[in-house]
Amino acid sequence: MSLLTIQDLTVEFPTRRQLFTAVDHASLSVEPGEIHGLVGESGAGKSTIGAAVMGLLERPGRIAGGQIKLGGDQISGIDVEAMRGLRGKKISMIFQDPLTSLNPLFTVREQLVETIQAHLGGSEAEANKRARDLIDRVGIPDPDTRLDQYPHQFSGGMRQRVVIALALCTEPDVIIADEPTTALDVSVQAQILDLIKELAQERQVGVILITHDMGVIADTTDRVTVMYAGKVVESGTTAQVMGQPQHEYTKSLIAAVPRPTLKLHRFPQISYGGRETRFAIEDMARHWPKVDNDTSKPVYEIRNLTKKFLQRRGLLPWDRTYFTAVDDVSFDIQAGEVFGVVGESGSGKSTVARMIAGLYPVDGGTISFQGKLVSDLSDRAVQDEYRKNIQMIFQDPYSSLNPRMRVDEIVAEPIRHHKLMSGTDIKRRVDELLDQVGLGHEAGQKYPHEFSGGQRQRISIARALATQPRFLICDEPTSALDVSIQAQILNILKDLQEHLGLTMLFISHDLPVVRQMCDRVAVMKQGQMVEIQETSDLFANPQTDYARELLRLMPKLDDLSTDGLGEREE
Amino acid sequence: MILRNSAIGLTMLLVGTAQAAEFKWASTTDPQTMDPHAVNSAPVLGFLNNVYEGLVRRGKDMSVEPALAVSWEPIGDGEGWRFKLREGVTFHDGSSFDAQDVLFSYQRASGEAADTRSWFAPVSEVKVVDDYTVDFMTTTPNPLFPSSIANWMIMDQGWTEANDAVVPDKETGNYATINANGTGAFKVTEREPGLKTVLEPFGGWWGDAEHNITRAEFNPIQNPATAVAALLSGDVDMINPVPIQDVARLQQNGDVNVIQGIEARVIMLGFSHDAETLKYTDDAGKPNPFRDARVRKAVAQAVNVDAILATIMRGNAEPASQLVSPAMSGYSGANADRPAFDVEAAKALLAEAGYADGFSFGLKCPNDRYLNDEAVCQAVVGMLAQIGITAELDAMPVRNYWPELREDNYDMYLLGWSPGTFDAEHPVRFLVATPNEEKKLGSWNFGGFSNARVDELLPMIQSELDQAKRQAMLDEVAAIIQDEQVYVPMYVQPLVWGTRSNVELTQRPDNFFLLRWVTVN
Amino acid sequence: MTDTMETTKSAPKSRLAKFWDSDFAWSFRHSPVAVIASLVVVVLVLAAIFAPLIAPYNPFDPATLNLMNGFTPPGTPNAFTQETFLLGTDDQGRDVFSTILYGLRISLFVGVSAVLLALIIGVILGLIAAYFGGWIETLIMRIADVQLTFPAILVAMLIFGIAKGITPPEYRDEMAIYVLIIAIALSDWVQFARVVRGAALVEKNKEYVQAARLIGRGSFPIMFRHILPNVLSPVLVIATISLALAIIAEATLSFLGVGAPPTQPSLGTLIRIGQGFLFSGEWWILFFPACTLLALALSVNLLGDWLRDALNPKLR
Amino acid sequence: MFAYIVRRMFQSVIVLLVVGLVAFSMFRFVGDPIDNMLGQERTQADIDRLRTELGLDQPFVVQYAKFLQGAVQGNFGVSYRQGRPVSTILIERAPATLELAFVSGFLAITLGIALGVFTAIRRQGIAANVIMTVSLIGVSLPTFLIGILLIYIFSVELDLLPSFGRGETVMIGSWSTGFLTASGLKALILPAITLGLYQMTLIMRLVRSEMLEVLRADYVRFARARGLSERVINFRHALKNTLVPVITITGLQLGSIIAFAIITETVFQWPGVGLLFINAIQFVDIPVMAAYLMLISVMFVTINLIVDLLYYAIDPRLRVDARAT
Repeated sequence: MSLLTIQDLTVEFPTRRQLFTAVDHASLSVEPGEIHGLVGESGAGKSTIGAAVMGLLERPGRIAGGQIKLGGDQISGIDVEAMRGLRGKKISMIFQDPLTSLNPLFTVREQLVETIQAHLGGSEAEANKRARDLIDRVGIPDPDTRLDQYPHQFSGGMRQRVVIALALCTEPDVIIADEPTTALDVSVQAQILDLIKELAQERQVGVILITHDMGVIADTTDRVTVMYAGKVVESGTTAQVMGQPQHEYTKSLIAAVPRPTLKLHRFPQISYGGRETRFAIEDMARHWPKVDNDTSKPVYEIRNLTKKFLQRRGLLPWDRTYFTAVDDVSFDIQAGEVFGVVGESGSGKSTVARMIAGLYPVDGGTISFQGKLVSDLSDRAVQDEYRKNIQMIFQDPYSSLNPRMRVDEIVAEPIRHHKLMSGTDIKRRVDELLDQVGLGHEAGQKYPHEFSGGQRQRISIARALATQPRFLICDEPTSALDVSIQAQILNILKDLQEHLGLTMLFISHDLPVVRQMCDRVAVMKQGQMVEIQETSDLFANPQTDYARELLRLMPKLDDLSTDGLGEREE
Repeated sequence: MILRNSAIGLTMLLVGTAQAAEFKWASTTDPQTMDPHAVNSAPVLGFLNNVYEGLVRRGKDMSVEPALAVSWEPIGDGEGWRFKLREGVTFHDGSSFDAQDVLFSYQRASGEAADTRSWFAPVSEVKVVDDYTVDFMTTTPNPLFPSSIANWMIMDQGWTEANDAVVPDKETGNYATINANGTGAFKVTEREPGLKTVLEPFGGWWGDAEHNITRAEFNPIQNPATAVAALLSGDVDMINPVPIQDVARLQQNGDVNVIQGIEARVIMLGFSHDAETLKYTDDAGKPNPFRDARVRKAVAQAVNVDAILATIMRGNAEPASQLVSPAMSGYSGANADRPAFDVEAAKALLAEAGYADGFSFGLKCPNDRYLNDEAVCQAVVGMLAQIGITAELDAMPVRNYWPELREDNYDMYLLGWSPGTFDAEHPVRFLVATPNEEKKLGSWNFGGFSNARVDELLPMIQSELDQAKRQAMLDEVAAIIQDEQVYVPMYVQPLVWGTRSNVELTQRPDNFFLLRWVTVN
Repeated sequence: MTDTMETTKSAPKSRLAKFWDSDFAWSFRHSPVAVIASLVVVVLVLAAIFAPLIAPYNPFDPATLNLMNGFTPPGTPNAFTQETFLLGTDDQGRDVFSTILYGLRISLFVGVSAVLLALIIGVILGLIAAYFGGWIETLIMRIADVQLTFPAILVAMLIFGIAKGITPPEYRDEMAIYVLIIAIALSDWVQFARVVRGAALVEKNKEYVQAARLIGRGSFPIMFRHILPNVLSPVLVIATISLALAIIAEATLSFLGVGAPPTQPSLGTLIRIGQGFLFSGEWWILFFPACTLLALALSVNLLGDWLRDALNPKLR
Repeated sequence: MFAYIVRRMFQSVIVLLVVGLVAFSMFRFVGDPIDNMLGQERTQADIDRLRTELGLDQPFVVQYAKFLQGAVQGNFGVSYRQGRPVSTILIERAPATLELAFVSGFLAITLGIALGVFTAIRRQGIAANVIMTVSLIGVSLPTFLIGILLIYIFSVELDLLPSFGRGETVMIGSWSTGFLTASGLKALILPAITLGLYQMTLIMRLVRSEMLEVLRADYVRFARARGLSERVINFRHALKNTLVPVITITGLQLGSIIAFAIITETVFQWPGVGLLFINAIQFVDIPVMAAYLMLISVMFVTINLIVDLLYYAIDPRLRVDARAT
């Protein structure tokens, strides 16, 4: 008999306008020691199921139908006290962001002990001992000192281990892990997933692993349930669902996943639920100033680039300590190419991008663009000219658009600032840009919050193209997007490079994506550029251990269905 | 640990004890010093009259009576005055009183640093005849001299020198600022400036006590409402003053009495006489109408004093026709009636003076100096509006007020004057005489009024020994002042004290509160 | 919140409808406290604006005053003049009702302008401090400290003094009100600065600011065009609350003798005058102005409370 | 950390100097002390003489320099009004104000936090909303009026509590305390309420809104997910996090209590520095005003500093990198 069974679960959120059904007659079950993947794009209702099981639905959400059984006995709709008894004892949960899910003002020990005693009672000493064992078990070195530290003193991965320890405090039967690794680096992500696997095996815990990441699903789960718009569209063993997806949605989803092994020309646009929006690259190319990318000399020559950040401001100069974010980095970018920079968080890749964009002053070294030195921010004239030619697409589509500005104002701002056009022309230009990125010019009348993440990223692109730049910086442009949306955006970027001859700097932590996008790739580690290679060569035979390690850790996705992927480039 | 009692502490202790001969009173201002020569102001002199004594003192009816001097007579025909001193008088510290103390006190009180030295302007020399006789020689015959020194208090030479307080010091203070050693009926046993001052009867006093107080405590209370509350709730036995508007209510209250009298202070409107032009409002820069006596008269007739007294003063004050109240010596009975309230006549006068369609000007007024001063000024503004001249009222705290007046920043202003000598000559000297630094004349004549005849009469008045002649001259001056309407006297400020009903005391027109006349039943 | 902000700008036709439909308006409609409070405020504000039309007398015109009308109790005829006044008269024979209306006018004027002034100063300094940081920030925040050191009363008194010193005599009487405004504003701007600085520190690291800088926009366009609109909602809340405080402060100041001129009394001045008659039985001189002030301040405060919650997206 | 303190100290000193300078530049506008020091029979000569003696004829910068000279040696000059060293007067008066401020501050904080937490947890409840509304009445009337009304009700009508003053005080060394006598404590009640009411309301509202924020934080959800009881979540996890931001504002509030005391002390004739200051203004007692301002500034600056340091004590995150904000 399965540990946890969910039957015809329906969860509703009555809002004052209409009744929103977040989960619609969903059913699934978890066996001991099994990791059950729950996959779907944002808004599919996967997290809601988790919350429903925990009895932690945010008001005014409510279970409208179906039932949840834990080891045979009904737990849906039982009273608060009883539920609290189960929570943490029989079922526990791991949240996405380890930073925010630990109370910053309490030591790890305090948080563990209080949880243990809340459920098992027992003496302080016992609780402490158990706490120590747990910390040890989840693989945190030197438990005794670490126990008395505060969350902020742990790295992201370590924090997540603490969270897991907390979840394990009382030997639960079921653990619900809601995007447990999304906030983490690839390497750490792998370790955490392994840990969860081990624990599931070792303690025969049933795990529901909620994620949007096909890689995670493929590598970690035994069974998988695919959700779309609150409904379960497909369910089965991971191998079967990933290998021979039956449902159209699952197919489109899988097809959209970038593969590390093969490079596609374009991602297949299998539309599902009319989510595909066209991108009129041809019209755009028509009015685009012809550029001749002479490959003789590079667009960018970057030499000995260095950036230091003040870490501790002391009273006296020698009392201050700096942290070197970018350490003597040199490279060229050829006209018309897509130059990728990969690395884990804190490797300095974004800092490089921001220095090139002129957002950070350089502390050392030079940047020259088309032969002109642009790293001197005080030179107004040069800067103005330079800024016309470069643009940037940011990672977070939610914070990269000013929520208080109307979309057409946002897109028009660069044009207005550089005084490229006047009045009616601007309006015309903005409308056509919005049409071309596939939003339609009426979108100009709206505000950012009225759009989805993918649409917002299109707005960013429209803004970026407004000045018809030569060079585009993409800083993790898709890492906040669902795979299908990611596929669309990546296609757009490919188009831009191909048809408009744009040169791109492409920052990402996601190797498969880099594989799809970039001609050459630089690997960064702790502020240094350890390796620069043609993309294919890097993936074929990396030169440095670090690169090798990164490649090893990235999800293989070999057994993912490959039908409908269309034209390949190798 | 020393245990200290303050007002409330006592009421607690005293509940039930039949013979409640302890007494607490409150007033708005704390006497800023205990030094009788340092500051010449009513709160200080009034308070110190309980502690120190002069050669002469004023009785319940303001009449001059013997104190440390038993008798005095003129020397020759006005060369000066001879004082016979009381024997066997001792100071609070036990040392005895004699002529040397008088001489010393004269030197101290007439010195550079003393605020009281104007009292001794007429004195040319002081001679000690013997231990108990002192002669005061005056430059000119000075009939009023004895009464003019009623507030001049005698200090003990030995004590003062021992504590090196020989020179009064109002800037940095000295021993005598916080401590006192007089011959009076009460001695200061505790002094916390600004908080409280405790007095106890002086056993060795020469006089026979009319009071039954064993201990008296004084607390300043600024906020009138709080003071009234304190009286009503029995936290204090006496407050001075009672806000005019609360008189009626307090009178109805069985636990408290309201004691009313007429103060020596006359409240009046002053004008700028010497300014060529108006200084305020849109008419600023236009010729100054108040130079014309008819305009000043018009103002006098436009102000309905009776209405002010009926409402703002709640019938607690008397109208005034001169710069002194009838209670003062030298008051001119001949000029007793003030110009009648008559809007039409006033308008006529304005028209005659060429201001038929009025003008506007600035009226300056203090808001924390006299009883309801601000309200009175407002009322005046309203009344003047009736005859078509619009006053812009600028009411301010007295700390800003005097400087404003001194810098002539006014077209019209409010002034209250109480003659220190209780004689009609006093205001003439300070308010009417042409300002003259070295002669120390007209030092409060801000408006710069000047009249040759008055200036001529003043010295004669000061030196005339014959009461009749003197009064005649005073009458003439009073007449001039009225014809010229130099000021517009409105009313005599009332004295309103509140006491618990079991307290009997005597109220003197100079607003001095003397403990030696207090009985607590 | 976002909804309202946006609807106020979007297509005028649908604007009202859209606003009415927004969560903001909805939560307002469903909060009786907010509705009542805002009704009271609206009524009082209208009363103040149209005082000259509503008020039976003009208390600011001394020519119309009859001293003999002084202390007439509400609704009963005066002993001398037989005149009757709805809410009675004060010591000058001014009709209390009319005086309240006119006083309300002054109080509101002082309150609103003071808050606006404080808001402008605070917001600008706060933004600058947050955006430039470094010594500029330190300087501004230390100035704020100095500011906090001075009790509002003292600031007011000093400014009064200075103004007296520098303004030519003929303008002194108009001055009083503006001095009040400046004084209150100067003692109030700090909290605006602090809040704006806090919020701006968060906003300035958002990517849309980076984007603007990338385009090459200058510091001030970014500060005011981009950051400012995004930090306004907390400012709005504070503004409401401190409007109430400003009106109270004006009352307190006049208690300490630096208020509006007695010939043109504000609510505060009325209360100051009235409290003198607390024991003397003329309760109405204090009671009615006090009630008006209470009603006004209370409603404004309640609105502020409601706004605080309504503007907080997390509390939706 | 150390560097930070040093820097703050340095800045604080500058703040103090500026306060002083501003103050002195303004004193002459407050009024003219002379008239309060001379009687009605003074002459222009007396006035000029006194003015020179007091050095009032010199530019304010010079006066300020003189003041500082003395101040560094703890000598704040002599009060024009009382003719006694200002330092003595301040020492006499300080206890009264400090005790009053302490009591009302204590009331404000304890009640403020308690009610704030309550209204936050029971956000929808009727009781909470009633408290929210009623507490507003306290801030919707001017302090002086509240004071006078309290006096009217409790001392005049009911005759329960004294209408003014401090009651019986006991000297402990140079510190006069009202805590040790019945009358002293009774005398404290009304002023403390008058002074504390406003602050209490403010703190309560602050705590409430902060608490509401915290209750929506992830770690609170996670705490729920771990099956901790509501009590533990509210009073252990939420409250502690709430207090971090509350501390700053509260600190500043306590500072402003001292400033607000001016009004309360005037109404209740409370013999503290506030009353002293009002008198000083009334009589343009420049040395006292200057000293008072310095005192207040020092107090504010120290409170600011303490508040910042408290931050470190409470929030471990700050202990690592000490960054001035």
